Amino acid sequence: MNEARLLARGLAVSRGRRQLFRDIDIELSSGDALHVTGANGSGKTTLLRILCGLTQADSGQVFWRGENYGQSPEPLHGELAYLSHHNALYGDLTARENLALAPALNPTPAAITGILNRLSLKAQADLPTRVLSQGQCRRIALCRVLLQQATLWVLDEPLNSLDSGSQTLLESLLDQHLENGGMAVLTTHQPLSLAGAGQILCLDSEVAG
Amino acid sequence: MIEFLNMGGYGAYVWSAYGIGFVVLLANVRSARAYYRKQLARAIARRQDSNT
Amino acid sequence: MTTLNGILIRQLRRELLLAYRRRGDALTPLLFFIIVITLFPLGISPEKVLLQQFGAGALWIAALLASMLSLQRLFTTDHGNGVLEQLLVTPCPLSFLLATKLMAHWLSSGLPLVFLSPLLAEPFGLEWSTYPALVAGLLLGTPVLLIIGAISAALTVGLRGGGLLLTLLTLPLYVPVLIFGTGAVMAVSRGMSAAPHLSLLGAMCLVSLTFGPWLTALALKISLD
Amino acid sequence: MRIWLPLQRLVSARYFFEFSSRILPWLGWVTLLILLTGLGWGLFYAPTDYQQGESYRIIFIHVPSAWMSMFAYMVMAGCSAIFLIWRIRIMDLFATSTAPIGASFTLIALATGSLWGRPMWGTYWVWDARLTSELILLFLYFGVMALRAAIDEPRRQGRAVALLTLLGVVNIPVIHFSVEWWNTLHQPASITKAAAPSIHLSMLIPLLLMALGFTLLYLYMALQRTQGAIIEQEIDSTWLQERLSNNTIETEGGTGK
Repeated sequence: MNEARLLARGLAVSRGRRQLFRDIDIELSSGDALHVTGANGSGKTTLLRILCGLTQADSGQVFWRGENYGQSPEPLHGELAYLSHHNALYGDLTARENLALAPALNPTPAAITGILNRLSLKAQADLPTRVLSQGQCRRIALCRVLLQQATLWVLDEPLNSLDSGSQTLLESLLDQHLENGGMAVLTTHQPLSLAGAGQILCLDSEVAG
Repeated sequence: MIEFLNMGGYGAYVWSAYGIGFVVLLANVRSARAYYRKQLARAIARRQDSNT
Repeated sequence: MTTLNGILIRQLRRELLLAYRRRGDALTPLLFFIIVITLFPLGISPEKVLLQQFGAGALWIAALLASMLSLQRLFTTDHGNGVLEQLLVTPCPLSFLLATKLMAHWLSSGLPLVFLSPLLAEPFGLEWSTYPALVAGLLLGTPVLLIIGAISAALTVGLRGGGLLLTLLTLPLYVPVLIFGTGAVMAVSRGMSAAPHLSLLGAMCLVSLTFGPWLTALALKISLD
Repeated sequence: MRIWLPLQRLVSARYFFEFSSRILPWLGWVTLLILLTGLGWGLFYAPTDYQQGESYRIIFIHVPSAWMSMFAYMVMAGCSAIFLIWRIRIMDLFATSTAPIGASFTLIALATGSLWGRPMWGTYWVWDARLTSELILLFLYFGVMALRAAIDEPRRQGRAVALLTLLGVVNIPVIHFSVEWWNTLHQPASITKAAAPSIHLSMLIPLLLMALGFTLLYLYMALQRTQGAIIEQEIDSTWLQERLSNNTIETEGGTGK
């Protein structure tokens, strides 16, 4: 199994006649983080979805561990944690139930309690998530990402509706993830201070490609 | 001629059947060609704008 | 990291837990089923001899409409909260996940119809002898209705006015199931055997079960592209 | 499985445009000629039917349009399959153009069918197997057109409608069989199956002429509409601009009926 590397060559996407971006090359190996910036509508989410194998670029290839996963992303999905704008939580289920029955992970109850405490959600653990605030729901979604123990994190605006305390907590979690060999691609509007030297990719049209 | 139009008493049905058929098909032909000409006009207008 | 059937079992538990938490929702199609059935005698006639004529048809039309009503619940919540996207990102093939989801949905919305219908057949003057044909027909027919509906629901997920569009897409495809389902009951009430109708329904059920989840997955991938 | 040849897609759009611009005018005239001869033959020349008198002449429009309603759906399904598998953009455009035409033929078949039935059966609508299947086919057309209208993003629209069309085409034989079977079960004795008179040569020829005429007319209308769609889609492409500059495109786009 060759070592974990995410590669993208010459990615280009256009919506209708408007070209979002072209000739995007990405190279991430373990310990690297890529911070994608750009104005609203510059295609950040589309790029992330392409990297997750959720959608196809108009041209260009994507490789995970040397394998092109454009057509069959299953191998990547085994090692991917994707956080989109939605938190993927059921309002009727409690935080604990949402994490216990989430599609891609099989955590032990102790792990769930541990992670919920770590993100200071102890009091909210057994409440239906519909009564919780956006910030709390976002943190539950972050718990899911952590529980997945995935090699590659793809986070779309992870800091959305998070207070400053949670923001610093996320930064330390990210640092820790990168230290033990993980990789991350994320988009944020607020500045993010990471320990390692993160790569920056700006998608604004006059700069891109 | 009258005999022919009368269609042995079934004139009303025969001619309304062909009438409906003719009207619907003509509408289709015209709408197809109108759509074609409309796009052509837009394309030509677009070309003139880009030239000037 | 997580075995395939581990994911599927958890998916089934989650769907059933959700259905249980939302059991009020599961009741609405059943109440709808009962209300629609009572409309037929009011609208047509309460006389027994007539009731026996259109009783089977009324039951089947009500079952068909009730199962279509519950289709809207299938993907809209999961699309809204982003769980559908998460399903696309699991290592497990989407069609397996959807097969589990459809089975859970059938258990909560299709199966109750099958058990409820004999209780309501009696007021329609249908003799006891027709009940097995009615129940067998519904048992084989409701999965077909569900799968045709699931594919259309997947195609229309996230569209404005999706509910009405869903009915327009599914109803024409429901005609064969309605004809053979009603035919089975009417055959028995005329003393003939319902075997041909049930075998045709069975064939449709098998075809739907084999290709349904894969087609629904394809439709979802198109919609969420 | 997917052949991803952008060049192939681009070329086929341009080649298709050249091809149809050339044949459209001829197609228009040939269609008109065939339709006029078929119509003339059927209405004037074909002998009166001993059983139904003159009203049988409606078959020269009813049978070809019923046949076309099915043929158009099959062509649409073929285009959808090719588009889903190989993503050839022209197939999606052609399927889009076919839907309203197929629905129109179905409407004509239904209207002429009920008008033809009126003198014989005394009612405009009779739950006859063929007319009922035709009605359900009309619903399938409306479903396809409604879904296409409901989806705005071009990326999703083509593939979603293609899948629905294929789902429909698979169900058509099942629907026909079940309606046929349902009809024989509830067949009231009075409506004889021999609604269509025994066709002998002098009636068959105009019928086939009309069927051929309708097929060509469908092709003419579909090509014309697809031309418009190509222009709309390729409006900024260089090859189209060149074509416009040396204005070899006749603005008339062929006359035809």
